[in-house]
This record gives sequence, structure tokens and C-alpha cells, in this order.
Amino acid sequence: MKADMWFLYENMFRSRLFEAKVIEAWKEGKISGEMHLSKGEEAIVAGTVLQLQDGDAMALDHRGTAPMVMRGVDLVLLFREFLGHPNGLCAGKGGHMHLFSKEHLAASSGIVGASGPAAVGFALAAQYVRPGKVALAFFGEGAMNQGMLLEAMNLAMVWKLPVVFICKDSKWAITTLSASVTSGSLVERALSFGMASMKVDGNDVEAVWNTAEEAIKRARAKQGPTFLHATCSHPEGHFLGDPLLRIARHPVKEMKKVAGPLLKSVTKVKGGSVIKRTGGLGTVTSLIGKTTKEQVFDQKDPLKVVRSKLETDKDRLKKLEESVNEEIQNVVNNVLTSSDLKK
Amino acid sequence: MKADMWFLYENMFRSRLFEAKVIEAWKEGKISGEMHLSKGEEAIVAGTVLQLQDGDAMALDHRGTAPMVMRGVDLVLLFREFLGHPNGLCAGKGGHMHLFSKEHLAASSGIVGASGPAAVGFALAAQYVRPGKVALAFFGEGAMNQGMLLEAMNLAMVWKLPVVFICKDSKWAITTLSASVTSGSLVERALSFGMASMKVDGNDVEAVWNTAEEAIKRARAKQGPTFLHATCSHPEGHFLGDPLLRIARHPVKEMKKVAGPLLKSVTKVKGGSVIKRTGGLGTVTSLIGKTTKEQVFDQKDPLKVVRSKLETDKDRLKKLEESVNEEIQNVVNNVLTSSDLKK
Amino acid sequence: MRTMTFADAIEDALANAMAKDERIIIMGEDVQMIRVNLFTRFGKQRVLATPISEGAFVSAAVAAAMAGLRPVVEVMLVDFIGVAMDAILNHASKIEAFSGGKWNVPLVVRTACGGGYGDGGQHEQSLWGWLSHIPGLTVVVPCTPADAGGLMLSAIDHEGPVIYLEHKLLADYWLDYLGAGGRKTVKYDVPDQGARGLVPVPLQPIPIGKAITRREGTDITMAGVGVSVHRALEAADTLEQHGFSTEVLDLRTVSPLDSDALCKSISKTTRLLVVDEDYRDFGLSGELAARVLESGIHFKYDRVCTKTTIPYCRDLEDHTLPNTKKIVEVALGLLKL
Amino acid sequence: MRTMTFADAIEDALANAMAKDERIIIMGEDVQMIRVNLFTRFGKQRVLATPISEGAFVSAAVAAAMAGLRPVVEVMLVDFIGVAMDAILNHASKIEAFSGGKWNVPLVVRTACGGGYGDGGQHEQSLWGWLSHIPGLTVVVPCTPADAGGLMLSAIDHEGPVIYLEHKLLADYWLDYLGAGGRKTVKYDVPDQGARGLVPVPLQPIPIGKAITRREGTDITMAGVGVSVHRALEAADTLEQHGFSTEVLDLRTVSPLDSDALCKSISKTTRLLVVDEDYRDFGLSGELAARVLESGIHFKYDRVCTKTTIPYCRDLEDHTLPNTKKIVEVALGLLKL
Ligand SMILES: Cc1ncc(C[n+]2csc(CCOP(=O)(O)OP(=O)(O)O)c2C)c(N)n1
Ligand SMILES: Cc1ncc(C[n+]2csc(CCOP(=O)(O)OP(=O)(O)O)c2C)c(N)n1
Ligand SMILES: [Mg+2]
Ligand SMILES: [Mg+2]
Repeated sequence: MKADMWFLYENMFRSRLFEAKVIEAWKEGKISGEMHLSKGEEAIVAGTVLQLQDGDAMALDHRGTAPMVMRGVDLVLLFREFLGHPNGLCAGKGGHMHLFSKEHLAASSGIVGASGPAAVGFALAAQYVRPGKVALAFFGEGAMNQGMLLEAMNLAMVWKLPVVFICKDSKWAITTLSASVTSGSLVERALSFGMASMKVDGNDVEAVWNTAEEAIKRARAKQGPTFLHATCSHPEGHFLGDPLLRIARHPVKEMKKVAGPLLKSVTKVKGGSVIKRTGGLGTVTSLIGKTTKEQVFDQKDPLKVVRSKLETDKDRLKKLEESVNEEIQNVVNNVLTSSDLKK
Repeated sequence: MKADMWFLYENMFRSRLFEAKVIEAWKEGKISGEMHLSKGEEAIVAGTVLQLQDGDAMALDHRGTAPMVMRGVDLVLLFREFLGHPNGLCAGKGGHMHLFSKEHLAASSGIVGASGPAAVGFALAAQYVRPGKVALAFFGEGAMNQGMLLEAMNLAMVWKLPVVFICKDSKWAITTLSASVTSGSLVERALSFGMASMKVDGNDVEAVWNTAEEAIKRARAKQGPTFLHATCSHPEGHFLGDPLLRIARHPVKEMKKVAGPLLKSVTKVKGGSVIKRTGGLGTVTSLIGKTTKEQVFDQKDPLKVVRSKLETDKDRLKKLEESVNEEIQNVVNNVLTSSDLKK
Repeated sequence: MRTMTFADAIEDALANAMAKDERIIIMGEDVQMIRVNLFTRFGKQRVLATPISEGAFVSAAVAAAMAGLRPVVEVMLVDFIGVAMDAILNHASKIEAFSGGKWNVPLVVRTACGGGYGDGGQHEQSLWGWLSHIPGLTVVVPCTPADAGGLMLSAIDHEGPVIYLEHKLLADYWLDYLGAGGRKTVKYDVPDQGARGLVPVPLQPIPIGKAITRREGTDITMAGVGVSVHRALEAADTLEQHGFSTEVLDLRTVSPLDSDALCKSISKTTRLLVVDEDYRDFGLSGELAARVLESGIHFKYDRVCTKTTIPYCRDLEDHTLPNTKKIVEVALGLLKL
Repeated sequence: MRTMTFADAIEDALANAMAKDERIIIMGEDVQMIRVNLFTRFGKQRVLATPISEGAFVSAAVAAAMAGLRPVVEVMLVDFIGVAMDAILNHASKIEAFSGGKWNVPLVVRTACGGGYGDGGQHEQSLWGWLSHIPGLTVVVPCTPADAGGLMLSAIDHEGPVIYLEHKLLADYWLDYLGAGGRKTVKYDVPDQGARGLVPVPLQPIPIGKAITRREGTDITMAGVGVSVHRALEAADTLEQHGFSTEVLDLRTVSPLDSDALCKSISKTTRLLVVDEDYRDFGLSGELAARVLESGIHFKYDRVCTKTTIPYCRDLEDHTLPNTKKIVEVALGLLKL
């Protein structure tokens, strides 16, 4: 099926707007703990999740918001969950890192790599009780070094399971440039299990859609799993309040805090040689520069990419955006003004 | 260095004879629990372990006997350990599955796959405190599906560590034909981490020696790890008393025990369709046939392979074998007659 | 009633349950051989062979349970659960809580445990107390054929994750497989009443969370699970010769614990001796102490447990695991207080 | 003496130790950033960044410790130890025993633990009681800056494997990192005495296995580790207003446990209230009960612990973790017995 760009954009836009409200709520202190956004991954999510049918399953990582939004989970329930509300999606007990919807067969995990075997389990169950249904596994490139994910790929191949393994390659795992701790190529890792593997520009929703369509078709047709490698970036850094981004955004204020102990440390008497020490300092400075540059400034925004293709019909675009805006505002109003909030 | 076939054969023969005594002791009930032999792996062990120097390390799996014997561990200590003797190698506390010699930097594990990360740790330490020294990891093809072993390969590559990963491919993991639960090729798995990888006939000690020599040389020269895939077989089955071999060796007596419940089960009223059920029975019968055929009857004996090359000097061969025979007999006598045995 | 082995009773329970409910599947390493009868009867779709990838396949079983199957996943020995612990600690046990009670995990993790046959400390652990520390798990440890079958039925029926621990000294095939290997030259101290016994026809489910009094007594209560129950029963015979009357409580389920039965017994005997093959510290023996204290009963307490890594050497092993002699000694000490 | 944060004291200990002993290396995910000062000072050879492969790198650290290094391996949060559990359960803890005492594993596993900042049940576990069940491990949990530094020194010096648990609510950088994220709009209940305090110059090692009395009292003993010690101290203030005198015992080391100090205190107060952020069942609270019972002391007992998976919702979380109000309530109940 040819990708319906309007449909895709609408969903991506909805997710982005929803997350804008999440950011607000987080800043206001209404959301506790870590908050990892899907922002930057919307094309990957839209291009895959929007192809799912009833009975298909999703195994999610710590960036579960967009998949939940696009899969059609009730946004009021979802937003309530972020606020820890007793009437939230998970009664406030899961929170943003542990979103679960049995109805949508959608399960998250805060454990890096766990979505791989989870999708295998979903796909295995599908073979018995929901033949023809598939399972998606979402994870980052950092997760590709987690043993259980590699084991899961082997399992999926051995059992010829309808899984699509979707690697959202942001290049970074928190503050670590994944290339520096990962050997070989990720696509070859998947290929070495004999798995069909494809690379795609994760900022281009149409490309993702087309690639995923093929993968999902193979899965439904009992032709086994596929590995989908899609590039992306995280413009908000690893999570909200990412300290590296704080430094980059407010260099004077934040660097002062870091620079103190850092420089003190470099000039201490014992320890590595001066070269090693300044080497370390250099690495740190360049890491901060690199993260912020790659994650914040160099990124292609997947929403802009698709929006630019729709600008031929500015009216429709405006109407679409206004309507989604209103929808999200209603969700937020509903949740924030709801009398049962303090329950 | 060209392989010294006499030296290799002597060591293989010593290990084989030592294990013959282990088999005897096991049959007499002097060894408890599971007893996995190295028998059938002697060429792989000789071709690798005999190249080690002081300060090199070995991470072993559940078949640690031959590596310990060939590394020069005191055979009296070793045999005592098998008997659970308080003056054994590990004071009788480790036993045959948990052989440890700090002096030789040799450590075993009964956990499948654990030798991979252990070798990585040994090699890492070598870089700081024993530069130029290497670590060998021994494991079976079944272990190649254990996540931590795959993780270990990535680690070894990322840190460019002097590890040789030695996969002793016996085709079988207990009663499971590994090919039936393993997707892709093992060599490609290693290659996908960017690792140098080589295949060798594990029954041909000379071939193993030459391949390993190259791998070890690379490791010492800081050129990183190598994956060595060597085929072999286990003529005693998975462990002493292997039930499948018992059936094969005493078909009438043992099959009766199995056939009863089996046939009963097949003819039960509920359960899968008749086709599925007889399919199951067929699989079982053919598995038993296959295991025993491959493990017992089709095997090339690595000792015979090398011995045949030495038969040009029958006298020397005879002298060598007699002397090793005597050595082992002395070890056994020493241990079994020792007055402190019952301590 | 008929006489069955411990192992056959489990198999019977599985066969009956599988025949009734197509959603029950078995998965694990070597299960097509180890469960050859079930494999032959139900085929490779219902008895799934896995690679040596406990981390992934136990995790996958959790998700499969969430998505409509009722898997019985086998971890060959409980020691090997180390590589699969994330699936237990962070997923199986937590998903019901995380989902606000809306999504459950009807999973059985079947695994062999226990020592006494000289396989060493990486293959003979018990770990039931350890696993029970994690909220959200049910942990059962049968010690007779009737319980082995009955608890398997209940485990399969249970709507949450159950760890089903099968003691190798009671399961003849495991003991032959890992210990005897067809030899007649080794002898292990197998409790007869555990390895073979009367089983109702048809098998009856044993309720989860209910202890059973294996022997009534008035002077001291011994509590435990698995082989330790049989050791306690033996010790009780000896104590009788010393003129003491011992109650033996088989907890059957470690988590949730039957505190009522425990406290009832202790309020009668006022002495608790925990006999536990699992490690002593921070485990079952301490929890039993806490439960009785919480109920406000005054009582004397001691314990005979495994204190260290289990050594390979058979003599040392017998000294390390709770043995009848030691139980009697400690019990006599406690009875004199 | 000087005033330092909890986190700085740990860093100081590490920096001093690393400067003296080249065999000490740090490895773990993101350590080049999280330990930026140490990285800058000691370079990438001593502060090693790892992939997200806890299973392999913790196992590798065990072997590296066996082969001459003294690694401090970081598992970012103790919850993630699930995927590395085999290295802990079957290797680090057992190698000295298996080798007949001939080979030891001088390893520190440093990991952040504890809740109270709304990150949910897969990121806020404590697990010290759980880890302590395994024979062969040493488990320490500091609750002041001086102890944080001092126990790190001792952990590094120790010849066996030590799990060093760093409570996130006391470590300002973790709390900012995972909880506040630079915001001023959230507030977490940080015990001031834990997050910042006087530290000797130079840092003094704190002996492993020694508890410390944080407050002397005569009516009731509260025992625990980590943040729970501070909650107990707060509760003690309230109880004082009710006319009760509370002794607060900071165990500092969970395994090996300082039974002597515990029993000494209980023989004085005759009342033990365990305050434990780790799960209640089959853990620290039960073990303390057993230890006191074993010593033959008559005493009253209760416990305030975490009973379930920790919920995300801050309100629910505060009700789930031991809080001062609940401690006071339960203590009053115990004092009335
Ligand atoms: C087993 C485990 N180890 C470490 C962590 C901490 N952690 C959370 S997210 C993350 C980075 C993941 O990187 P990647 O897979 O690339 O996903 P991204 O955050 O870039 O989307 C890490 C290390 C974890 N949650 N689980
Ligand atoms: C983690 C773990 N899972 C399962 C086992 C049980 N087990 C012992 S040996 C073995 C088969 C190993 O096969 P392979 O690696 O090919 O070695 P081989 O025995 O053929 O030499 C298994 C499954 C174990 N010891 N550890
Ligand atoms: Mg990433
Ligand atoms: Mg094999």
C-alpha cells in the first residue's frame, strides 16, 4: 500500500505535540524521574506502527510514547499515566518508562535490550493464537550489544517468527558514542543470523514505510523476521534535562560547575601522565561538543522532512495542524482540570 | 614454529590415558556427579594449549581435563581433585567441572558460555600486568547462542584484546543437534564483529597448531582477537553414562525402558493428531540413531590421525607410549594408594 | 490412589493439562528428549527445543504468557537462572504491578534444584528463598509425588508467574542423568517417601500457599521444603527415641508463605527449627523467624541450613547440606533450652 | 575534617586509591562522563567505557580481578544487575570456594540503588538483602559521606568481591541526573545528613562488617542501612516527643552482618524494629530476626520495609518505601507491647 503522507504526518505531528505537553508538564515538576522522549524518532515509529492491525504486538524500550500515541492508545489515559494518576493507563504504577496496554498488546521495558526477546514471545504466541499477526521490537543501537537481544534474533530465525526488529540508530547511548564500543556493523550482525536486513533513513517516513511494509508482509507470510536499521537523532538529548545539553545550551553557567573539578583534577599531582590527562580533558570537551552538535544542531527533523512534501496544500496542512492541536489541548485540559486528579 | 608431532602426540596420548583412568574411577563410583570428558577434543587442545607461555591464561568450559593436563598441571593434584580429595588441586571443593589453577591462570566454569567473558577479563588484565600474554577461551558450538559469549566477542574487538576464541564444534549440545537451534553460520557471527575468523579440522592437530599459531601471534602482537572454529566429536557422548549412548550400546535392554512409556504415550487418546505423534516418535528414534552414529561410529579419532603419521618410527612410538603409560599408572597408584586419601 | 514416581507425577500433570488446554506449551533446552513422552504425544509445536539462550527464551516465555499462551519454560538447573535473571527480576514479577493490575503473566518456570549427588556448587543450589525475595513471584517446592503433580497442576492454573522447583534427589531421571549415569557403583541418600509414593487418581491440584503437617508433635516444630522435609522426618524418628515429640511442617509453597500454619504449630510447640537446603543467610530461615515474631509468639529458634558454596567432595557436601545427624544435634540443643 | 558531599567522598576515595595502586581500574557504561574527573586524571586506560553488555563486562571484571587487576566495575543501577547475575551468583562469589581457597576475586561492583524520586520499580530497587543471600559476597551500603568514602576504601582493599551500593537519594549527581534533571520544580526528600557531611582528612577506611550506633537509646532499636537509617533517625525524634528513647543502628555492611552489635543493642532495648527499603520478605529484615533469636534474647519485633514492586506515582511511592510516619506508627505499636 502506498504511504498516505497526510496520515503519516498527522500521526507524527500528534506525537510531537503530545510530547510538547509532556515536556511542559515535566518542566513544571509534574512528571518525576527520567523522561526519555520519542522526539526525533517519529518517522521510524509512524512508518512501522501505523501499518499494524488488531492483534499485532509491540515491544517497546524506554521511548514508548510515540508508539503508544500512534497505536491509538487513549491519550487521556496516557497523559494521566505520565502524571502518576490512579486512573492512568497503568493506574499510575508504571509511569513513562513502563507503559503497558494489554488491549494493544503493547509492552515497554526500561531494561535495554529486553524488547528483543519480548517481541519474540509475542510473535511466538501469535503463531498459536493469532496466526498472521506480527510483533515489532523497538530498540536503540546501544541495545545491540545486549546479549539477550542477539539471542532473540537467533530465536526468531530458528522459529521463523513474525518479528520486525527495528533498530533506531541515534549513534548515542546516553553519553557514549556507540561506535566507540561496538565492533563491526549492526546490519552484518543481523545478517550473520541469516536474517533479512535492511537499512533506511529514519528521518524519511516514506522510506521507512516502504521498507517496513516489506518486512511486515514477509512476517505475515511466515517468511520469518527482518532487521530494520533506521538512523535518527534525539534533539532533546538522552532525556529531559540531559546534563550535556544543559552545558551546551548554557555554556557559561553550566561549564563553570564542571570545569572546576575537571581542571582541578587535571592539575593534581598523582595520576596518569600529563599527556594522558589532557587527553582525557580533550575527549570530554570534544564529547560534549560532538553530542550537542550531532544531537541538537545537525539533526534533520523528520517532521520537517514530511511536512515540506505537503506544503503544496497549505490549507489542508493548516487545518490538520489546528485540529490536532485542539485535540491535544483537550486531552491536557481534560487531564489537568479533572477533579479526580488528586485522587 | 613447525609443529612437533611427537610432542603433540605425547600430550594428546597423556590426556587420553589420564581420562581412561578417570573413566575407570568414574565407573567404580569414585567420581560423583557429571563427568564430561575432553576425549575427542585432544587435537584442538594440543594444537592451542601447547603453544602457551608462562603468564598466558585459559578460560575453560565443562571439559577442562585435557587443557589442564596439557598445560602441565600436576596430574596427582588433578586426579585427587576428581576424587574429591582434600589435597586435590582445589582441596576437593571444585571437582571436575570447576578446575582452577591460579599458577597456570586456568579457570573453568560449568556455566555454558562463561569462558568467553572470562577470557576477555584475563586478556584485559594481561594488557596491564603481563603485556604480550594471551588468553584462550574454550567453548562448544552450543555456547555460541549464549548472549554473554557474543557480548564478549564484541568487547574483545572493541578493546583489541589478545583473546583466541576456540569453538569446539561437536555438532551436539547434550541431546540437541545445534544446527536445529542455531541460525546462520558461526564463523559469520564472529566475522560480523569484525573479528578475524578461521575454520579448521579439529581432528587434525597439525592443522589446529598452524591456525592457532597465527591467531596467537596476532594476539601477542596486539592485533586483536581471533575466532577459531574447529570440528570435533565426543565418542563418549555428552558425559559418562550418556543415556542416549546407553540405549545405542545396549539397545535391547535400554530401549525396553524407553519404548514402554513412549509407545504408551503415542497411543494415548488425547493430544496431537496421529501424524504429529508418530512424527514425534520418528524424531526421537532418528535422534538417538543420529547421535550415536555421529558421536560414536562416524568419528575420526584425532589420536589415530596423528599416530598414523608417526608410525614410520614404531620403536620411538612404542617407547613414548610405554613411558606415558607408566607415568599415568604412577599417578594413579600414587593417588589411590596414598594413605591420606580418606582424610 | 496409585503408586508413582515423583517425576512421573509431574509428567502426568503436564500431560493432563496439555491435553485439556492447547495454550500450554513447554519450552527449554533438550526438552524433546528430556520430556520425550510429552514430545511424542504433543509434537514439536507444543514441546519446543531452544538454543542455550536462557536470557532470551525465558524473557520470550514471559511475553508469550502475556500474549495468550501458558508456557512452562524449563531452565535446566536453577543455577543457570543467573543468565535469565532479568526476565524474572524485572519482567515476570513486575508486569502485573506495572500495568496497574491489568496484565498478568501466567507462566511456569520449571527448574531442577538441590544437591546431594556430588555435582558441585554451580549445579546444586536451591535458591527458593532467594527467588522468593522478589515480590510478584510464586515459588513452590514439592517433596512428594502427590505434591509434585498437584502443585504442577496449580502452577499451570495460576494467573501469575510461578517458579516450580523440582528437587533432583527426588526426581529419579535427573539423579540418574546427572549423578548415577547408569552406574550401580554410586549411592545417593534418596528419601524413599519423596521419590515414589501414592498419588490420587486423577491427580488433585494442591493449593498454592498451603503448608501441610507431615508429622504431628508437641515439643518442637521443624519447618522446611523439599528434601529437607524428609531429613526432618528422619530426625524426628531419632528424637522420638530421645523422648521428644516433633512436628514436621512441609511449607510446600515458599512464596506466599503459609504463616498461619507456621504460627499455629509454633504456638503449640514453642520451638522452631528451620531445616533448609537453601543458603542460610537472608533467606527462608530468617523469614520464618520474622513471621513467628510478628505474630507475637514467644519461641526458641534455631536453624540447620547450607552456609557456604556447596563443595564437590561428597563427604564435605554431606556436611554442608542439612543432614539428619546435624538436625538431631541442633534440635536436642534447642529442646534443652 | 571537612565538609563533603556523599558523591565527592566516593570520588575522593577512588582517586586516592587509584593514585596509589595502578591495578585499580574503573569500567562501566558512560564512566568517562559520569566519572569525568577520574577519567580526566587517570585517562582512558584506567577509566574504561563499556558497551551495554553487563553480562560480559561484569564477568570479565571477575576474571580481570583473578588475573591481577583490582577492578571497580560499575553497573549503573542495581536493577540492571539482572542481566549480569550469572557473574555474581556463579562466579565472583564462588571462585574462592571452588579453588579451595587458593584463588580470590578482589573486585568491587559499584552500583546505584534506592528510590524516592519517581523512576519506577525497574530503576529503584535496593536488593542488598537479596545479594547478601549468596555466600561469598560482601555487601556494603553507606549512608553518610564519611562512610561512603571509607567503605569504598575498604571495598577496594578487600581481597574478595564486594558489592558497593550507593543510594541515589544521597548521591546528588545521580539524583539530579535521574530525578531532577536540572529542574527546580521537583523536590525529593533527601536526608541532609546523608548527602553532605564531615569527612576526615585524609579519608579513613571504615571496617567492613562493623555497624555503628547513630543514636543511643533504651526503649527500642531501629536497624537498617542507607536512607532508612535517616528515616529512622527522624522517627526517633518524633518518638522522643512521645517520651520514648530510640537507638538507631546503622549496619553499614549487610553481609557480613554485625550480629554482635545488633544483639548488644537488642539485649538493652528488647525491641527491634527493622527499617528496610529493600523488599520485606526473605531478606535483611528476616535475617536480623533470626540473628537475635539465635542469640537467645527475648525481644519484640516488627519491620517497616518495601512490600511490593515500587510504583511510579510519587504519592504511592512514598507510601511504599519506609517513611517516617509509618516508622513512628509501627514503633509506637511495638512500644506498647
Ligand atoms: C540493562 C540496562 N543497562 C543500562 C541501562 C541504562 N540505560 C538506559 S537507556 C541507555 C542507553 C540506550 O541506548 P540506545 O539503545 O542507543 O537507546 P537510545 O537511548 O539512544 O534511544 C542506557 C545505558 C538500562 N536501562 N538497562
Ligand atoms: C547457562 C547454562 N545452560 C545450560 C547448561 C547445561 N549444559 C551443560 S553442557 C551443555 C551443552 C553445551 O554444548 P556445547 O557448548 O556444544 O558443548 P559440548 O558439551 O558439546 O562440548 C548444556 C546445555 C549449563 N551448564 N549452563
Ligand atoms: Mg541510541
Ligand atoms: Mg557441542
